[in-house]
Amino acid sequence: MQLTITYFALLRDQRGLDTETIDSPAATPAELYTQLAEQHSFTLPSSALKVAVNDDFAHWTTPLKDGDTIVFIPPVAGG
Amino acid sequence: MQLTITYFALLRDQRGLDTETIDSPAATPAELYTQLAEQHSFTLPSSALKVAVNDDFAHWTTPLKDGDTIVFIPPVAGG
Amino acid sequence: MHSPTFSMSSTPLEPEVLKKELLDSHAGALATFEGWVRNHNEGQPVDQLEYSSYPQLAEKEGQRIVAEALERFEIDAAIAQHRVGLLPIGGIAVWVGVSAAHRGAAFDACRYIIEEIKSRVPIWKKEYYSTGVTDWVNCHQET
Amino acid sequence: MHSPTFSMSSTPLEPEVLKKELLDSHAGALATFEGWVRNHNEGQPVDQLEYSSYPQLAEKEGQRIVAEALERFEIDAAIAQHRVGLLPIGGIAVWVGVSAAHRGAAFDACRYIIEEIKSRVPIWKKEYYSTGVTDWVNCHQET
Repeated sequence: MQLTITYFALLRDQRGLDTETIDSPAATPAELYTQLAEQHSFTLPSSALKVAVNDDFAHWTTPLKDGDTIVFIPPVAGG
Repeated sequence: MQLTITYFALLRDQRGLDTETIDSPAATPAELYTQLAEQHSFTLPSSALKVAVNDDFAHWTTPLKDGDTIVFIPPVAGG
Repeated sequence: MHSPTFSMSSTPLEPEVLKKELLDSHAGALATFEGWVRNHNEGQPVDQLEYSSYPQLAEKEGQRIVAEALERFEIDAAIAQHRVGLLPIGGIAVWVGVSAAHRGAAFDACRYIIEEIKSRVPIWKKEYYSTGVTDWVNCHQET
Repeated sequence: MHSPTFSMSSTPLEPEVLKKELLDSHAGALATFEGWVRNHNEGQPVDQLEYSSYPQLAEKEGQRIVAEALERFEIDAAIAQHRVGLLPIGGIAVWVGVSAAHRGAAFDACRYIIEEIKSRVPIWKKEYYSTGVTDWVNCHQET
């Protein structure tokens, strides 16, 4: 399954790139984050993140589809 | 006893002048207002007013002294 | 901490100028309140509005209010200014600005100041209705 | 009632321009909030600050927040704008303005909007300390 991941803030720094399209067997954002965190040594636990699929908030257990764009959202700090 | 009374807002309209100095036997602002209200048909009851003596808030029962300046303060409406 | 500042102005208020006085590199939050002349009150169309004050006591009481806010809330500075004279619809009648390190205190103090101004400062409002009638707000007579 | 308005800006915010959009002869009260870049955070001197956002979702979520405020409170209009990019000390990071017939609703809605922006809108803050170190606020690592 082709998935596009876009990174922001600390995750972008830790991944070293803005966006990537990968082939992944992950069925949910939760599985995908576990895989990526291990691969790239992300320091933020998933409990500190929110997730967006196709530019809207989603659940960690939302089933992913081929072609989805996923964003893991680090703790926000606007204002 | 010489007392100066300055009028504002509705009381100024009803008295028809800004300020006057009168000779009055009134021992307190309460007595003075009763006298003036009767004389000039003021419509506001003293319960709706506050009183200032010599440019600071005072009690209705504060003893008046010769030369005092008294202001009866109609309900405020700033802002 | 700045000195408490409350003043009456007989010329149009200038929020940008007042705000600059609050700008302080320590502060992170600015809460402001502006009161504008509305085009109606209790259903009656209003053409313009006149504020008058008892100047000696108004400035004194206003400054007490700002001093109270500086004491009660964790704020850096506060400024309040109230207009007197004839104001058109949309004119600014009152401006309050509070700067603080954190937004909660800025909001609380700003609200405190405007509430207290409205209930304690000797300022009166005369409304000029489209019908030609005028009225002192809050001084309705029984007759 | 105006349409909900939330936007991100990569150029300096202009409170006076935003405020004019809220000016409406019906409204009597305007509550505003400005967040400025502070020269310190948790005791560390800060030189400048960089805001970045997830633009597609940030605008969408911000507009939802303003729409919620228009629904929950008796207000006439609300505008919020958040800066992105590199900001100097004293720069305006966020501006929120709410106009209403009565001040209570204006304050409540203004506070609601800024609280929700801070907790829900995907915007991140990177601080540049005088020591040369940088840090993503709220992303402290355990290591």
